[in-house]
Amino acid sequence: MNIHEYQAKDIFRDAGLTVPPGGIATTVEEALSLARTHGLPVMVKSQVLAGGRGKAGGVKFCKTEDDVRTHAGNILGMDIKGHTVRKVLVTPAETIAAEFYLGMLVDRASRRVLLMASAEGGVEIEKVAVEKPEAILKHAIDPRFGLLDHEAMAVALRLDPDVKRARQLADAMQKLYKAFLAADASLAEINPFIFTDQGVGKAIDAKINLDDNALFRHPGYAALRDLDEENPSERMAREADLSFVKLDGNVGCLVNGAGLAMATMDLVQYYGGRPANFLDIGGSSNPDKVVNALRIILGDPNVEVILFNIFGGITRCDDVARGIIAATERMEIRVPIVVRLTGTNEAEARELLTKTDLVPAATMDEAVQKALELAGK
Amino acid sequence: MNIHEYQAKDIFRDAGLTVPPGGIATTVEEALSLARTHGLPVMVKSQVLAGGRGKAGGVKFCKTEDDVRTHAGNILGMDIKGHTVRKVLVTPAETIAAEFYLGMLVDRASRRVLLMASAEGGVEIEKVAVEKPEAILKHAIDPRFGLLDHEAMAVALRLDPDVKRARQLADAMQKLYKAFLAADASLAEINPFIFTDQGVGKAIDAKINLDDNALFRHPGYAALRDLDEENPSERMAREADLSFVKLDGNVGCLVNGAGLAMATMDLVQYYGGRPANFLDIGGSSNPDKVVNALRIILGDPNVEVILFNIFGGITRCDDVARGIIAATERMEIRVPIVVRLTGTNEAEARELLTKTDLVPAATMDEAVQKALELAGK
Amino acid sequence: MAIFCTDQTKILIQGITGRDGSFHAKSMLGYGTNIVAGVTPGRGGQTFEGKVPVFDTVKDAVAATGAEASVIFVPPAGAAGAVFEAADAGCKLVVCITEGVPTLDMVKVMPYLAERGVRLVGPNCPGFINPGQKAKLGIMPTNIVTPGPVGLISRSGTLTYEVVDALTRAGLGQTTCLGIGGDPVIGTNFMDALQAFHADPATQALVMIGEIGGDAEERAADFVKANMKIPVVSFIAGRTAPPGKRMGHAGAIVSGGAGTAAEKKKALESAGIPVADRPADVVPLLQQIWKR
Amino acid sequence: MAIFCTDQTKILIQGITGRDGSFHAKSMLGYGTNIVAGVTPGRGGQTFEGKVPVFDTVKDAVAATGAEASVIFVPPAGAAGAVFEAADAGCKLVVCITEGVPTLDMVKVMPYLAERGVRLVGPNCPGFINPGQKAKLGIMPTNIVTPGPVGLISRSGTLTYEVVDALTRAGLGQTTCLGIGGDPVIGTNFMDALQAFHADPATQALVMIGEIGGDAEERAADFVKANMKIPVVSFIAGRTAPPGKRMGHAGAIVSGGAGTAAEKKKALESAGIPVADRPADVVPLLQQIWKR
Repeated sequence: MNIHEYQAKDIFRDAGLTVPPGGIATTVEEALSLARTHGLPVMVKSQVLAGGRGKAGGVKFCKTEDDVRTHAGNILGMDIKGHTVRKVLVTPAETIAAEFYLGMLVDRASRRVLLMASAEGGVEIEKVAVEKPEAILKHAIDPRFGLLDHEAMAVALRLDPDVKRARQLADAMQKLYKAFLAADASLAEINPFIFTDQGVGKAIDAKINLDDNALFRHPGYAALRDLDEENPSERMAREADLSFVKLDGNVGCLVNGAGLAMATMDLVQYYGGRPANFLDIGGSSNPDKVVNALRIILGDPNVEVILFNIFGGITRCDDVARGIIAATERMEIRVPIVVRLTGTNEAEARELLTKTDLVPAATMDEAVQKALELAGK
Repeated sequence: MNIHEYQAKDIFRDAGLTVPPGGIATTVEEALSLARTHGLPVMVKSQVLAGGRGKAGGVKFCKTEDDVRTHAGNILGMDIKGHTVRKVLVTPAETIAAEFYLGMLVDRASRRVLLMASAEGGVEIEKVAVEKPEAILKHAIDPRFGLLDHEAMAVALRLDPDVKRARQLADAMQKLYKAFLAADASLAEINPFIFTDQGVGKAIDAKINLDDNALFRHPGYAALRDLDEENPSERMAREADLSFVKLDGNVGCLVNGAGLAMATMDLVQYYGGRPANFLDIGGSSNPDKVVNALRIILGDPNVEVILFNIFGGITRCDDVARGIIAATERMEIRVPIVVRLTGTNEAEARELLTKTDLVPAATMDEAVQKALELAGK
Repeated sequence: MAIFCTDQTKILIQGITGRDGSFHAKSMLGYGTNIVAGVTPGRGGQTFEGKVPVFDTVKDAVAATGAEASVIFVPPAGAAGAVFEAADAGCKLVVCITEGVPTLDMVKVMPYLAERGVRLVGPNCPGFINPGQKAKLGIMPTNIVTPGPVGLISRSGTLTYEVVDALTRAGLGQTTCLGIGGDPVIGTNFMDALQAFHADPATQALVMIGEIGGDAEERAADFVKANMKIPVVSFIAGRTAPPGKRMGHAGAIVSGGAGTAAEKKKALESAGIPVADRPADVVPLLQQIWKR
Repeated sequence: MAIFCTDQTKILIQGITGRDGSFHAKSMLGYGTNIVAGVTPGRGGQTFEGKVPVFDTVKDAVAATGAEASVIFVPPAGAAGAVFEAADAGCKLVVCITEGVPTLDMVKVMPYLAERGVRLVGPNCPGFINPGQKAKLGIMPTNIVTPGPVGLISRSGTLTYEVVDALTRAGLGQTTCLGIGGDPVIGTNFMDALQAFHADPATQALVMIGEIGGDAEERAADFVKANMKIPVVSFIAGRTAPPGKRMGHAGAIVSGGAGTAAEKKKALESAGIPVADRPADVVPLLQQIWKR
């Protein structure tokens, strides 16, 4: 789950990081009031779950109240990569003497939390990673001992040889790690971590992605979810406990297993079609789950055909077939459905399908081809 | 630093342990008001930094408001092992279906935090340790991994084979460890941890000793110090950064080094005297520190002689002598002072002392013997 | 032979009385897997399916039965704890089937396993099956496998079954079919599995089913190129996955332009590993390059 | 010879530019100790006393000078961090002089040292001095020691000097005088030190200065009885200490009736180790039982 900058900053504050104050405005008037509270100049920063906000014009420096009026007015309602800006963070503008990138993520290779740090702060780190990878320092943290003082300091001294600043950087890294663990994050970034003209270190931007698998340990985080930011079909899928990603094609896919679901999408494309979605319905043959999945997919007006691709595995295919039939009987379906069922009791399952409008198929390839024919491709 | 039960309970609550509510009363009226708030029956518990409060009559069950009046009245002002009761905790009385001891301390031998647990809850654990040591289960916690689920559960199942209760016990152990670490404790105990008739586990008593060396990390804990509980001379010593323990003899001792200070006390006793205190003035020859030390010792009317025992070591004895002389010149001293100084520039130091009223001595034994003579023993 | 275990390996099941655990324990027993014990706290002393003794703790189970490997079917909140327990009790192989385990729990468990020389498979994986040993440690369907010389590694579940089924239908039996799981932090990764297969003389050909995200396939390609002489073919799922979106598996995500199917295909092919365009092409590709 | 180090051991000092560090570094240098480097972050490139190069990190110092041991003089809040750093940089011997280190910091550091085979002396200790090697790692006064055959272990500082001084005055020189420190959790305890002296052929007699609290002396007594043939005498401070009060050292406390001087005396005497009533009796006692 991704959260907004202002929410991430709260988590950083709890871990002891120095973060400038600020408030959230949903109207120009609120933004003005916050600017007065915190004192000009301020930054007005769009709060949307998308990167590149600055480049899109969603982050503005405001010297005067007129600036706040103009920029907050422009930013609220703005579209950034398909996300509508509904709120802005108004926060005092800081003088910037130096800026750094500090980040952490779970590293697959070392199976540890990886500290990443760079003196190339304030720019897109992905760009740095590609163009100047040696500018990113990395340290894999031993979970048994945490990020030790000297480890953080060794990285910090390479970022900035000034000891006073290095100590602040090292301290920020350790607190970032603390925040990372406390939040069960999968990614946490400060970009940039700045020093003011007075030499005070601050996190003036914040990004945290949370581990969905760990949300059960953080009941409070449910409130951080911005429902406005979610695609309605993706929200329905999340609430129905289905893995779903909306795409822009016309072939709705219901598959058991994430790998097989991706392979199914790939096969649709292989045969010249375009998948409407990724959807993993899991191992269950529960008609309710199938109904939910169908509802989500049929909510997309582009969908012209539905393709079930089920590898029975341990669950029996006739059970799955019965689940699908029950589900389709409980709702109006406006498009043809192709069903591919393989595994235990596959013949019985096909027998069941013959009594319905559902179009049976024996293999993935056959199923995809039939679906594309029915989609009028 | 030792803290009160009610303060320890707050730390336990922060770590997620289930602790009954309650409030602190310093008068009978306040106790009555708290009893009404929480609902009868309640326990009225003396809050003093001493063990054996129950045995001393400092913990009472109150069924009626009259009980609260009587018991709070008796307990407030009561003396428990030299501590005057100035406040009581008023907390709902719980039904007790079973009680356990859960404790943690830093174990010298394993150099780890040691979990101790016993089904013999609600009684003095020191007594259990002597009389029935096999009734105390122990587990040294690996600091790299913490108290793991299965480790806590293995201990818990030996305390109580009922899985539901064992899970609560294991959970309490893990939270106790969390509290121990969070507080930088040297000892943390729940005695007893109970199950109510409804099977709910609760920590109904709480004890935490804090590591003095770690107090600098916990600025908030300064507020937990109960100045009423401190002997005035011990408080002065703490504020002057001196290690001091009040004793009941007449020979005031000022020694550099804790081991030598103990050995000096022992030698006073060896020669038939009684030390008035333990005091380690550390390695410094700073007159201010000596003045503070003298002031603390002279605050004790029993003191009839003062004995300096200084092994010069690296600091020069003449420097130390000058410090002592400067200190004694800055204040009125009503008793004779014997000074033993050994180490570098020992002769120069003795030379300096001859110009004063201070009585020089060459060895520990000589110094103690002279002091005892002067004390009129 | 095969990798990780034989028909002699004594296996226990943590969470054997749970909904998933009992279902799959029956299937594993039915296949002939050498299950010697089950563990469910509070159920110690019971017997599962009339033959498998149940214990309160893994330690008790190991002491009583000499179990060497554990398969874990406990809910996500307790999964890492179950891995710790199995490792502490002396199991040298732990297969964690549980889906939805917090990633940092796995980060924490890894050095504990390393210190004790314990191999973990998973979490969030179908486990593995060694048809020649009648050993199934996990949830793979038994009816699609058959003994033979082909090893299979996959980050996926049902997609694996699809390919295994095709292998079996083509008369190509398997030494071990292994699903390593789709989470970002897993005990046995592509490379670890490759090394195990490399050390197994019975495995004469290898199928690797990869997917988008991470660089496990790229590193596997390097290893194959440098070390392996047997034929290896591959399939990568997720060509059509949009960047930045998690495709079911927590690990299946293209981020910052890295971990794409195209990159992986390129790396594999440049290591001499043909990559099938469709799952159905995997077996023909293997047959094509395999000079038996 | 002696224990823990020789005149060849290359030593660095963490916190060499601090108030205490610089003072004691000068004393150590003056004694002839083989100090090859100092460490203070931000002072890299400077030179201490015109001859010892200073580095920003221990890693840099070890890389440049081959230092093998470190003596730590940094404030309590950074002391454990300094031990971690020294161990990580490859120092196999670390002496931490710092007083007032939080106990749990030391609990955390211990397994890190164990994994790397690092010996820690201290914290909150005077360190040790090997007169025959002109090696001083700590703060012991050099004018009271002299080379010879007696080993000395103590939990104390100045009380140790008292006894060492008496030994020297009696013509009994020392192999190593070691103060292990008075904290509850220390790197080298009585037993560890005993084992080191036991392995040192040059040490022909041993003095142990104990104090109240814990059971280190009792366990030491068992070890001496079981293993050592050289004469051993002891003194225990704190006979008059009231129970439940911490006597300066965090570890010097009689609690729950355990750790008393009387108990320790009994354990030592029953292991054949005479216990002196006064510090001044230690040397005569030793002379009495030592058949040279």
